[in-house]
Amino acid sequence: MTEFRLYMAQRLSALVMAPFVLVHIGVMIYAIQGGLTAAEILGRTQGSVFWFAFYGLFVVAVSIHASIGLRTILGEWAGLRGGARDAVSALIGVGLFAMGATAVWAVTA
Amino acid sequence: MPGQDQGQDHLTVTVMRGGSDAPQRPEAFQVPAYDNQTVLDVVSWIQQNTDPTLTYRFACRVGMCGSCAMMVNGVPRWTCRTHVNKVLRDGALEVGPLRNLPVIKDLAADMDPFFDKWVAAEGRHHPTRSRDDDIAPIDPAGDDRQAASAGIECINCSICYSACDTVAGNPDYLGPAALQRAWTLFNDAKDDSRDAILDAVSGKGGCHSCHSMGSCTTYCPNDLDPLSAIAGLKRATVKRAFGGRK
Amino acid sequence: MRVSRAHPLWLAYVLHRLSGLGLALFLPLHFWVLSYALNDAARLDAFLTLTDMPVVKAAEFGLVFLLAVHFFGGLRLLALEWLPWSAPQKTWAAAAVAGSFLVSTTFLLQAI
Amino acid sequence: MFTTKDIDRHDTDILILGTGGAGLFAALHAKQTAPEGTKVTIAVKGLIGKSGCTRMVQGGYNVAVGHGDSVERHFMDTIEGGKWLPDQDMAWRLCEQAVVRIRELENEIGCFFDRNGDGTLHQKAFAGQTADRTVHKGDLTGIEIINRLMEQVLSRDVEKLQEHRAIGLIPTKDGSALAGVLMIDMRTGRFRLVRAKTVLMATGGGPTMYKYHTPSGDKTMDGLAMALRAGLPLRDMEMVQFHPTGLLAGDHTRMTGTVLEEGLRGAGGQLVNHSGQRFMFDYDAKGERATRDVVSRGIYAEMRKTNNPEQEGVFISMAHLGPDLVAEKFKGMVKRCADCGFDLAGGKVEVVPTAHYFMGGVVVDVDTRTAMEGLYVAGEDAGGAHGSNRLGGNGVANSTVYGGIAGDVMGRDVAGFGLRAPDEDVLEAELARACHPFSRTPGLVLPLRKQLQEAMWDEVGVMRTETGLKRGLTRIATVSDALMDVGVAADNLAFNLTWHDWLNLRSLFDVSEVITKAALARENSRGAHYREDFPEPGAMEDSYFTVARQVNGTVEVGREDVQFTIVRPGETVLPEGAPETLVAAQ
Ligand SMILES: Cc1cc2nc3c(=O)[nH]c(=O)nc-3n(C[C@H](O)[C@H](O)[C@H](O)COP(=O)(O)OP(=O)(O)OC[C@H]3O[C@@H](n4cnc5c(N)ncnc54)[C@H](O)[C@@H]3O)c2cc1C
Ligand code: HEM
Ligand code: SF4
Ligand code: F3S
Ligand code: FES
Repeated sequence: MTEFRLYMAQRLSALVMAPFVLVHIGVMIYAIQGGLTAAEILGRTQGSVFWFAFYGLFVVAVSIHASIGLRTILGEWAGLRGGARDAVSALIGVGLFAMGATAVWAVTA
Repeated sequence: MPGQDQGQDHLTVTVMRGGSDAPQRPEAFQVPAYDNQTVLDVVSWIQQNTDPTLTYRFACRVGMCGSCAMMVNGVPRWTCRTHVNKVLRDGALEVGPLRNLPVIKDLAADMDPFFDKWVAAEGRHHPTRSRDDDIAPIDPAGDDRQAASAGIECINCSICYSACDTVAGNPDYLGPAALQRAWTLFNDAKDDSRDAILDAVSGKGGCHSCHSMGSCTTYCPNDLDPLSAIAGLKRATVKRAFGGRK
Repeated sequence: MRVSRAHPLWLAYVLHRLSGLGLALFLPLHFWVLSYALNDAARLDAFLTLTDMPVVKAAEFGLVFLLAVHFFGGLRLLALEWLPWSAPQKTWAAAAVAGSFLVSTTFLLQAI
Repeated sequence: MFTTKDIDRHDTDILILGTGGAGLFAALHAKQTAPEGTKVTIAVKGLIGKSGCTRMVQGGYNVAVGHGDSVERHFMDTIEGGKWLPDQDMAWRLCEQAVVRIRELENEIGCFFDRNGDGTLHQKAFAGQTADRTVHKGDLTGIEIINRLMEQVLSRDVEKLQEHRAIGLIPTKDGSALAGVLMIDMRTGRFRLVRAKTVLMATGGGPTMYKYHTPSGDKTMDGLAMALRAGLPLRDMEMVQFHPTGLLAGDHTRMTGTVLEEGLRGAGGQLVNHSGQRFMFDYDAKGERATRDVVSRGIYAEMRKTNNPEQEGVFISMAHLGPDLVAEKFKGMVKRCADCGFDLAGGKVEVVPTAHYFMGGVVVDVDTRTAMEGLYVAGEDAGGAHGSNRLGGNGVANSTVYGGIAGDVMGRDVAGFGLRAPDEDVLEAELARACHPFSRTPGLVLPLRKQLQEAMWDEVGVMRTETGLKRGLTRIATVSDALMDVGVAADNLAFNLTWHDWLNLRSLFDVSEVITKAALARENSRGAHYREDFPEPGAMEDSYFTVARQVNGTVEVGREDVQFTIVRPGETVLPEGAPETLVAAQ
């Protein structure tokens, strides 16, 4: 992956997340007002194609976005270079995606 | 010792000594204070009067050559045009070699990496005409020319390069001055190699590594704005990726 | 030698980076909590009741704060890089921080 | 302590000393004309392109392109400005080639010079010009020229020896040709002999032996001192150009002597003495707008009248033009003064004439060749093109034109030469010379430099007399002897500036003596050289120039007649009926 592609991927995934973040914050505020229970959350989300797609895309975008971001930080602040850095950040991306996917499955399936 | 006459005000100056073979260590000097005194004068005074082995670099002494830049109280500055009063903290000065470059000795940094990157960013004119042709008529007020002219007065002092934490963390990063030069050329109607320029700044350590932290623009002694120039390059590469042409 | 570089754009950069890092560290935790629902809704419930505790509230406030800071900082960056304006960037940095404070305080007020 | 065995040896094909306009252009042209595979090396006392004076050019570059101007007119202005002393063939070549060079700078090197609204080059007229001729980039023309040249050179296959100081020209045993150049690698303090088939000396002169001077700190006449020792003839050595308005800020600051730009006077800036009186009209009908030499003498005379040790200079005052207007029109200059604590826009700034440019130099032909095979000289190191006075804007034209020519000529000549064996005796002598201070007790070099600068300013400065010049010779000799007793500690020679200060001063002493002797030899007043005891210029028809040479360790100055190869005094090469001047009356 060239630096430019990574750059584009990070910016585009950020753009994708922008509306999600707003909605997500909104939902959280709304939910917290009434105090959250598992049933409330799950009741709203389970079986909903909309929320599945919503959080699913969110997870895809965030895994891409965060792994690229961490790759930069690993390079600049942890002095990691070359293949090692790419491998670690790819792993982080995959890990985030796996955990995220499980979570989305849990709340929407 | 001459200059250290009684009763005169003195500055306490801490200078970083050492270099490639000797570890860096601070050394303190007392230097007489004068009305019109630049940081370069202070450093020169030490070498000329107290410690003949102190190494520093200067040439023009009027802010044109960009040879005299050093860290002054933690900030990179052109020392020939920095009045001591402007930077003095509690009567004290701390002077060191430019950050982010190898130190040759004491206050003299090795500027080669800075210039190697200038070249790597395609920071040179790619001609469309020759000495046998007339000089191209160019509207000085045109948008392209304005954009090119904005960064043209860079004196390659490396202050921005020293100020930038991305340079500090990423040895491949071309740095603000080289990228600004590339942007200037990209906007120059006379330049032949716009694609080559974008290629050169899209690789490892290219413009996409910049985090817009703006220390370059904040500390450039000539009030240039590499931050915006680099943003311009990012925009141009994105445009190109979407099939846009300049 | 100590380097001094505290100026608005640099602070905005550090803030953006630290918030991004914070979010990235929090995210796995968040996912893990949600996955609880898969096998035991009650366990999730038990955890969620903790949100009434001040410590957890504070942590949550912090997270939303991070998200807001990072979100506005990110938008600021995208605007700065992709829109051809340039001059009043400092105002942008300031506005981003202000905006994030606004959002997170609303959240805090709502939550109480 | 050092023997010739301690010298690192290094070979190349084409060696260039200095990276001003002359050196950088030579490198580019040598790469263009030399046979494939020729090795080109540049050695410079500072960093490539960052040292020297070409970078400091403010006003601009003289070239006859447009506004009805012609090479003939540029040439006539140059000859008349130089008071008929220039070598006419050199001056002609300068004016003619400048036209090509400016197109090369714009089209191939990538400079951008200021344009008019319609896109054509903007040109203005410096004092002494009869056409709007000076091409410029704001008032930072030199930065644009040198940065563009520098990046072209950096991106080519040229060997770089930065912070390498040339200290001696080493000829072959029979002395007829140059074998190589002895240098100090300043960063390590080691000696290095670089042999080359052809060598360009472009170290840029630089009259920094005066109390007030404008050139960059790395310029200390090393080139001319080396040429002198190598027995080469030097011409016009009495011709030191003073800029009338150098900043006066005390002798503890390096700012003192730096130029306050010409344009300030052009725009209506006033020179006032300590009683607040304007005085330039007492000396010339054009007042502050007279040429550099006239204004410099006016200021000097006024300073002498005041004779107040507390208040040495005079003042330049701009405030009457409106501080806001001044701040806007002279932004760079006002900022520079403000950085140093002076208010140029609203207050007044103390100024003094300051040594600016050296017209004298090595005798060369129009192809930059010298009397020594393999050695070429261009730029401020070469004499002849300007005669007794250099027009503003002709300096950078000269260095870029002749630098390029040198590159072309060396590129062609190099094929016919081989590497030559150096005269080891000369090598040993040069080495010993550079090591001399290690054998003495370490002391301060600076006070001696100040003494030399005082002596040159007092006795060999803006106005000269026989008694003064003779006194000057004695003063120079006394301090020069004193320098030989001041040592430098040899325990750490890596980047040892104090050693280089010592060597700088050595060069300055040697050339100061030549300047003084040449000034004694010229018994009339022309251009930059003014003898109070011989105030008349003498008949133009009988113009002579001085030629100085070191013979058996002593400097001898002779006179040679100017050859009017193109035009005779009283005549012109302009077509009949051509107007006196094309510059609209100010
Ligand atoms: C403040 C100022 C303003 C000027 N403005 C104008 C103007 O507006 N128009 C104009 O036409 N002219 C102007 N001039 C004059 C002009 O700059 C010079 O005439 C011209 O640039 C000289 O070019 P050069 O290449 O010969 O020397 P320089 O550009 O001075 O270069 C000399 C080089 O030689 C190197 N060097 C010196 N000694 C050694 C050594 N021992 N070993 C190795 N390298 C050495 C130096 O480091 C430097 O790189 C100005 C000069 C000054 C000082
Ligand atoms: C919609 C919301 C978001 C936007 C607009 C956004 C935007 C950005 C941008 C533009 C960058 C690049 C910064 C740079 O290169 O200097 C970035 C970096 C980063 N982001 Fe985000 N981001 C968002 C959400 C997130 C989330 C949810 C996370 C956490 C998981 C995150 C983690 C990171 C990290 C770790 C970095 C690297 C920081 C750095 O390089 O300094 N981002 N973000
Ligand atoms: S952009 Fe400014 S700080 Fe950077 S090298 Fe150029 S002049 Fe110096
Ligand atoms: S300081 Fe560095 S990160 Fe970019 S905006 Fe300037 S180059
Ligand atoms: S000495 Fe040239 S910029 Fe300071």
